[in-house]
Amino acid sequence: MTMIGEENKNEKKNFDTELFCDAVPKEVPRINGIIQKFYDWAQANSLWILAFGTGCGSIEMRPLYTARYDISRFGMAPRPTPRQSNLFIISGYASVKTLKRIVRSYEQMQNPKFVMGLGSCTVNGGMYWDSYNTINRLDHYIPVDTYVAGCMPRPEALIAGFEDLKKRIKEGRAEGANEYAKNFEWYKANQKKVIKDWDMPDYNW
Amino acid sequence: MNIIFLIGFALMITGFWGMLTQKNMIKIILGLAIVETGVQLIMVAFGFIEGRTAPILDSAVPVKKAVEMIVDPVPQALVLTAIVIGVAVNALALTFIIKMYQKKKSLNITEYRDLKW
Amino acid sequence: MIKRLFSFVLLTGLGFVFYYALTNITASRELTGVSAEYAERGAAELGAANLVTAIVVTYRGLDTLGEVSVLFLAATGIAVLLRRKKGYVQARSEDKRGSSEILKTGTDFLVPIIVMFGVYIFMNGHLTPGGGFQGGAVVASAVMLQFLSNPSYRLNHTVFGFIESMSGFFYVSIGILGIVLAGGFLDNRILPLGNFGSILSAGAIPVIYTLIGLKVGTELAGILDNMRRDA
Amino acid sequence: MVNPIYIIAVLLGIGFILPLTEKKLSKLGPWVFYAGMIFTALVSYQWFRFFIVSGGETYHIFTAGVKPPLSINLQIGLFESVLLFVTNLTGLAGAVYMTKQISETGVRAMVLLLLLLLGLNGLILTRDIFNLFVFMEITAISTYSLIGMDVKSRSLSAGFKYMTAGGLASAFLLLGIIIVYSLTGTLNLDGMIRSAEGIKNVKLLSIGSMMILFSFIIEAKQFPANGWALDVYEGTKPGVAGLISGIGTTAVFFGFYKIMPLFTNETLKIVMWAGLITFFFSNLMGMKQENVKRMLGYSSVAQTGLVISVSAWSFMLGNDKLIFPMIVLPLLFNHFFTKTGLFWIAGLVKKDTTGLWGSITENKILHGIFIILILALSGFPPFPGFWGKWNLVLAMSLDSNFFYIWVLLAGSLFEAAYLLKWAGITLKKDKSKDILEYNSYKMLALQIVVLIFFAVTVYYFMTGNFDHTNGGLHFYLPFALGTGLLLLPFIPEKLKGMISMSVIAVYAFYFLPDQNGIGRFFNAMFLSGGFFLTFATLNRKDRSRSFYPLLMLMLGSLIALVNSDNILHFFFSWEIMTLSSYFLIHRGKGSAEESFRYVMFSLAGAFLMLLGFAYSFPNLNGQMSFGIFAVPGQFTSLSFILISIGFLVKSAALGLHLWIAGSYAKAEDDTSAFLSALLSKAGIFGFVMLLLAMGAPSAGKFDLAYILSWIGALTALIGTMMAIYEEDAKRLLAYSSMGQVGYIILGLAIMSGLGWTAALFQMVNHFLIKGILFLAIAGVIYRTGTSEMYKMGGLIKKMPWSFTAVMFGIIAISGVPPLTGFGAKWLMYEALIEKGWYLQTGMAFFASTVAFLYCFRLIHAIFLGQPKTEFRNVKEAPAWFLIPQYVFIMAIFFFSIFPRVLIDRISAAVEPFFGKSLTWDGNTVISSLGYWNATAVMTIVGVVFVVLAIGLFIKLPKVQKVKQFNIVFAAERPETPELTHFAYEFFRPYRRAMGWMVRPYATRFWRSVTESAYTVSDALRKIYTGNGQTYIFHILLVLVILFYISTGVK
Amino acid sequence: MENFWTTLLYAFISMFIIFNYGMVLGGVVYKIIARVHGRFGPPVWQPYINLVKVMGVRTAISHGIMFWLGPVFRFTGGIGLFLFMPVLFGVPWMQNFSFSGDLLLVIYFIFFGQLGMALGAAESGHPYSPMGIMRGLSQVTASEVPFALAVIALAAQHGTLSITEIVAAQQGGIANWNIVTNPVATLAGMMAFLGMMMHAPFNLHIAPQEIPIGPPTEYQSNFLSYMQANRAFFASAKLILFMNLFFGGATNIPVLVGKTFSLYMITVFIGVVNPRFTLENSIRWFIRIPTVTGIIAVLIYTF
Repeated sequence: MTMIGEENKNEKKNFDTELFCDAVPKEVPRINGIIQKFYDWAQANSLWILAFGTGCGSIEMRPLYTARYDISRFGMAPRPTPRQSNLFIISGYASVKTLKRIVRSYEQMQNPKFVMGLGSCTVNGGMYWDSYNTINRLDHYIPVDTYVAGCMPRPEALIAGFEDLKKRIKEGRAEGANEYAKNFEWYKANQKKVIKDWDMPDYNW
Repeated sequence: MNIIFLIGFALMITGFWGMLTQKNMIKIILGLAIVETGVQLIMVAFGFIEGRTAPILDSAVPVKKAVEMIVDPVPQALVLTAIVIGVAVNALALTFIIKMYQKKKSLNITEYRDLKW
Repeated sequence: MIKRLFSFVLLTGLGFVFYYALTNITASRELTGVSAEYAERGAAELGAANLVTAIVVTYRGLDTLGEVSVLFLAATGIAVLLRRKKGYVQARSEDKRGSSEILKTGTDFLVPIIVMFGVYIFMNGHLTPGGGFQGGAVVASAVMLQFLSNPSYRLNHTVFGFIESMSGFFYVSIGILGIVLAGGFLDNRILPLGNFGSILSAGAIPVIYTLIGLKVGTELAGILDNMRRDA
Repeated sequence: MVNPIYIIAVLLGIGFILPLTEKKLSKLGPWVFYAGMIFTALVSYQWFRFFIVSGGETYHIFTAGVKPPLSINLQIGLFESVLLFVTNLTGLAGAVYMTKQISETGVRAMVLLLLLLLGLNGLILTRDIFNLFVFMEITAISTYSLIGMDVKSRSLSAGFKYMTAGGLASAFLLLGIIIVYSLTGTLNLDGMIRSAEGIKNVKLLSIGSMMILFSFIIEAKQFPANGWALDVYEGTKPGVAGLISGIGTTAVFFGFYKIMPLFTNETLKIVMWAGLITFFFSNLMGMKQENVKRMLGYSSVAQTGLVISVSAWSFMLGNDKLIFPMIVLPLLFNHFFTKTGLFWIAGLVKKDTTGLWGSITENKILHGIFIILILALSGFPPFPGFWGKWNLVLAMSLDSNFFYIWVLLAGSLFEAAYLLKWAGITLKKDKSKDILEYNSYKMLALQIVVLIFFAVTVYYFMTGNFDHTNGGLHFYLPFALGTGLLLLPFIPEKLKGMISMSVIAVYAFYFLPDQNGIGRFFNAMFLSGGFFLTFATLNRKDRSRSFYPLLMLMLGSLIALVNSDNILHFFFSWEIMTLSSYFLIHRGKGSAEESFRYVMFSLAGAFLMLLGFAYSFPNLNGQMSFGIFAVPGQFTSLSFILISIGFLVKSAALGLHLWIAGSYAKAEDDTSAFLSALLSKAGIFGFVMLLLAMGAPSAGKFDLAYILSWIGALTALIGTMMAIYEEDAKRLLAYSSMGQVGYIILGLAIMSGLGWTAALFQMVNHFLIKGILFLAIAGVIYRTGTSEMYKMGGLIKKMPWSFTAVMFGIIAISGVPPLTGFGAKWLMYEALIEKGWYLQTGMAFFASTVAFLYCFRLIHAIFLGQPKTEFRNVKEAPAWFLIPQYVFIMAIFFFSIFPRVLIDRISAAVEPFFGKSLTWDGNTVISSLGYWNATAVMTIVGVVFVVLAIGLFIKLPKVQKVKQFNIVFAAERPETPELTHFAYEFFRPYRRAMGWMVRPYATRFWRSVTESAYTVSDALRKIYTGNGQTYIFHILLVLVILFYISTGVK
Repeated sequence: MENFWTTLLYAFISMFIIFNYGMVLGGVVYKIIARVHGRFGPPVWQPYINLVKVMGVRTAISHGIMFWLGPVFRFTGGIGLFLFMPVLFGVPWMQNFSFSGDLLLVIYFIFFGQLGMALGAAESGHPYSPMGIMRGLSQVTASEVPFALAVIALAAQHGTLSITEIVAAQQGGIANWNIVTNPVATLAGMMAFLGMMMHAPFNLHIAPQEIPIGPPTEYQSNFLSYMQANRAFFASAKLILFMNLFFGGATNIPVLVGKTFSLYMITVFIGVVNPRFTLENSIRWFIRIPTVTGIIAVLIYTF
């Protein structure tokens, strides 16, 4: 048994390749044709939100499930595991610490995956633009499909954002996952620039 | 009932009393000797027949009339053996006591309780 | 105290046992069983005037042999127990005060008489009360007298041992001779029965008793010697 | 023929003359001494041969040339010659044993030994009561001297106590002799006995005989007048103690035996019970004993008590001529040789406390002898003690003296407890390497005694009531195999395993085809199981030579058990099986306590079984076939209950299950498979035999089969419940085994064709599954070195084959279709509902669902979840383990697809007893309630599964293979596999809810039982204060009590 | 099985029907739950969309062969369970492969998928999976007890374990249904049913806030699709089983739909209004009231 941190002390790699898969993500091309359209439609109408309240905006998401807004109308539902979710909502500012978790969770989702940046903080840092520990632009770190600006945006704005996202999905423009794989080096470099204690493989499968 | 029997049994009881109450090992062996004496007395008494003489066939006891005139010779023979054996045992026991005394300088039987339970 | 109480209770119980026995003992009126036969046949068969001796030496000769062995065993056992480790030096007896002249003289005077008396007893065992054991004991008492009166008295072990062993051995041999020459083991009729009532009668009985007497005397003397040396 | 009187004469003559050699002829002394010893041995051998071989007539020796009763006569007959021979030979051996001591002490020690022998010979030969007394004194005085010979304080004080007791004994003997003489007018034993009947003064006669009796009670060391004897055994040098315990006791006993006809039946009754009480209490007190010699002393006292008790009883019955050779002699010999041998071994090991006896393992031969003697003393077959006890129990039952048997067996159990505990200690090597001093004289003497003992054992084994015409081969087979393998010295262990396998195969080939009926399933199971599981043992690396012999002994005894055709065969094989399995379990690491528990439970069960036999035995005159159970008698139901308990212990039924987890877990890993797959079926076979022979009687209002069904159901449930909380894989499987066997019992209890079909089907099923599971786990443990499940994990990647085997195993065991387990469950429920036992059905169902829990836990904690870093490089289990597993898996699949093959045969075997219960429509089996088509189920499931798997494969041709820590997490990464693997206390919430079911009531109960036994034992032995005076008090107390008992309280 | 191919065809037809029925039923239930909450709720065809969505996921990860096979086991279990049951009484084409075995086979086959799934999920190495499995299995053991007792009572009542015969005995009006003829057993069975459906309040094994979704935490994409499709079969198979056992079975599809739907509604409504039980609570509950009811049901037939 090795203690926390101890195992990495003398190794070159800061993670154990026996424990983690260190494969790099690959682009999965869209299949052209009606099937892809059908899948896109299904993706758009069955958005499962990764229930991860990353920032203060998460408080704005709760009303979405209530009788007043009821996003289940759109086939949307919270899902507790990233493996099964396809929509990641970054709900507000992302501190460096949280970013690490965001990246992990994002990478654990399966390929057609969509990210929605919630609030101004995700767009340009918002009120935390000069904070020492908050990132400014989310899409430097993970591909973002839709931004919903505001501080904080109301649930209605969120629903509008969902509609926009659905449109993008149906149009086949929401290919964040492939983009991430394509520009993997760049994203990683950005991430590693801010995250100092990187003790993981580059891609969290 | 013969008085000798009574004395024999009394001696036995006396010997037992000594064996049971005296802590001195020599006295215990003496008690045993007294018990033996009592037994020997009883043995002889069993052979005794009122008004008869010793089983020695001399002029006083003709061979032909021996059956009517002598006491039982068998218990006497047995007692002889019993006495000798008793002596032997007592001698050996006393030797044991001698050696035991040499080891522990005590004649108290309660001191020799290494072996128990 | 509690021990005495228990003992008392126990012995009272035992007393009742004995009392029960005592009340049931009936005095015998006449000889029955084997004793009657001994009385009838003994004299004629074995030629011993003393019926007890006849029984002891011949009829129940095996018992007597056993008896001798018991004594022998006891002597051996005592010798084993009181044996000395190698290199043991006996304490010098000089520091013991010698006995007085009267005592010495008296002893010197008495010892031969006592020995003689003992020899007489076992030689006449088949005729008169007494026998090998009694005689032997008397002989041993002579030795004891020596020990008591003369602390520095030494027993001649070689002689005593030799007598002891050989008398025992001859006793057994006579027993075996009985099988060979007469009716069975320890049969006294290997020698002629002789005149009833005389000293040379009753076959081998006097011989056996003599051997027994010698053996017992030497053994007892040996026991005494062993104990004296050690105590 | 040399007249035996020469023995006496020569011994005495030499004894007298020896002292002369002390000084000048010291070289000659030993020669003369040994010549005398050898002479006696030769003479007695001559007589021994005369009586045994030529069947000569009893010979009388008259001394003094006069006929008895005037003179003393000796008698040598068959028994005398046997005892004489054994005594003299052992005496010679004893002289050899004490060579060193003798040469140190000098010539007088030789004299003592010679005269001891003389006394013993005289005791055996003489027919005169006073002569008996003289020889007893000779024996006693030589013994005193021998005790005191080493002049140690301990031995001196022991000798002194002995002398006081002996003095009292001789005083009472003299008193008794003279009283009896005064009444009968003779000292000759035969004459006394003859004329004792016509005596008018009965009271005095009874006092006289009471005194004689009492004297012998002291000399024979009967409870509680025996404190001195124990001190003597403890305080004396082992060489002497061995002689006292062996030949001394034997001769004294024989003297006692000769006097017994003198006693009235009331007196004999007292002797009988006094002996039994001695046996019981001495053994009870022995349990607390840790001093080796004292423990042997307790055992010695106990055995003597038993022998005396039996003899007294035989005279009461007036059947002594038959009982003496059948019961008394075997018991006596058993005691004689084992005790002599053990004392002498104690003299070689030179350790007083049992705990320090590990050093005996230094000498393999010595150790082997030691173990054999211990087993013989504990009454295991094939040693004479077994025959003696067996005959005794049955004979007692004919006398309807059942209480006696209870006490006897209880005492035997105590005795086995302390002896086996001791043996167990020596089997575990302790750390301190004491060098065992090797003394060739002592070894030689020991070997002489043991060789005679073997001869006696073989004699009793060969003549011991076996019916050789019918299946005798089975009973020699285990021994032949066991010893054969043991004696094959230089071949490698692997080869031995292969030889074992081929023997099994050949045996099965020639033997199985002739079999029919229910026995065939057991035979086939034991043989095939034995074959394939032995294959797994070929993986063994250790060099221990005892494994294969023991294994073959166990398998052989199982086969013998199944093919036994009477209760003797059955019980014999049962004991051998218990014994061999005990040693197999004991081989495991740290198993001393567990195996001890196992063997104690097994023994207690076996004894109860024996009691059951005894209760039924009088039903049919002297016949030992199983038919005795069929005859209804007074005690039918009691007999059934007792025998059932014996089987329930072996099946680890609820309340009697304490041994199962520990012994399965601590046994070596491949051995555990044998235990669970094969050995656990022995109890089932017992039930099959019992229920077939006896049906299911009812005790009063209770239908015993109904009670049995509840026991089975509860065992199934609670066993399963306990399994789910175990952290240790093997313990888990052990409890699982317990639960599964509970089902089998439940099925048998139904007593219907369907029930039995279910039970036997389940049995075959369990056999296959437990074979797989235990072997798979054995493979895992072999690679990982741990059996704690939570320490493993994720091994599926490293050991996929083992994983697959376990997976099929758990699917089968949990009863999920389409594998065979479901067949068993289906049959079981159909049978139960058909019978109308709905609550039991519910309970069985509950148990089977609970089984999922441990099944999942087993496979999850070991094979799934997070692999541990330390097991990164483990390899797949060796093929030795895997091949048998896959053979079993193939069998499971075969029976799953074509259960008809099995069910048809089972039904055919069961049909003669219960009629037809199942019909077939093609592959569909139809019972009165439902139907089941295994082939269809398998096909459907298989097809659906394959189609879906292919479908998934088409849809997912490429998946990213990830590693163990690539699991969903957001906050902190998994720290270590240990912290991520959820396996420890897996079912904790379940335990919170259902833990009340597994509260250790049984454990507490049995612990309190054993603790109170030990407490009583400890309290009781405190009466032996070590104070000589107390012993005198005891002696007199016994006298008074005996007297009042015999005459009635006035 | 006069003709194998006919049987197979019929089986496919019934599978098709039941699959769609199960999917729609799921959607309807979501809808109803939403309405109880006062929401609009997803469309009734949402399960189809979800299924298509997971099938359209492009990547998948596998933790190993057993992980891969888990959903296959699960789906086989669901389909098999359904196939071993007669769906409509007296309708030859809806008998599936019920000739394979009786009620016991069906009961035990329920475990097949669960066990396989448990193995697969456990191989993922995620601690939540075995935790969920532990909870699920534990609860199943408890809820199976009253169910088994109810089944035993039925078997005792009808003297058979064949589902077809049990249904046959209930034909001829509501008075012959087991709920009327054997109310105690039905009560026990229905209480067990709550647990067996693994619906709230007995769904601790998926407790999203505690052990996110439990056993299938690691499952995604097409693995998930198998599990979703299985749910349609599995749930409806269980409903049909209970309908057959206690509510007189069905002779045509509308009756089937009606009865199973109402049965499902029982669990749904109880689930909607009840908070989740902890494991201990639910086990204790099952082992008390339903089990005692079951024992009473059985005892009635014992004496």
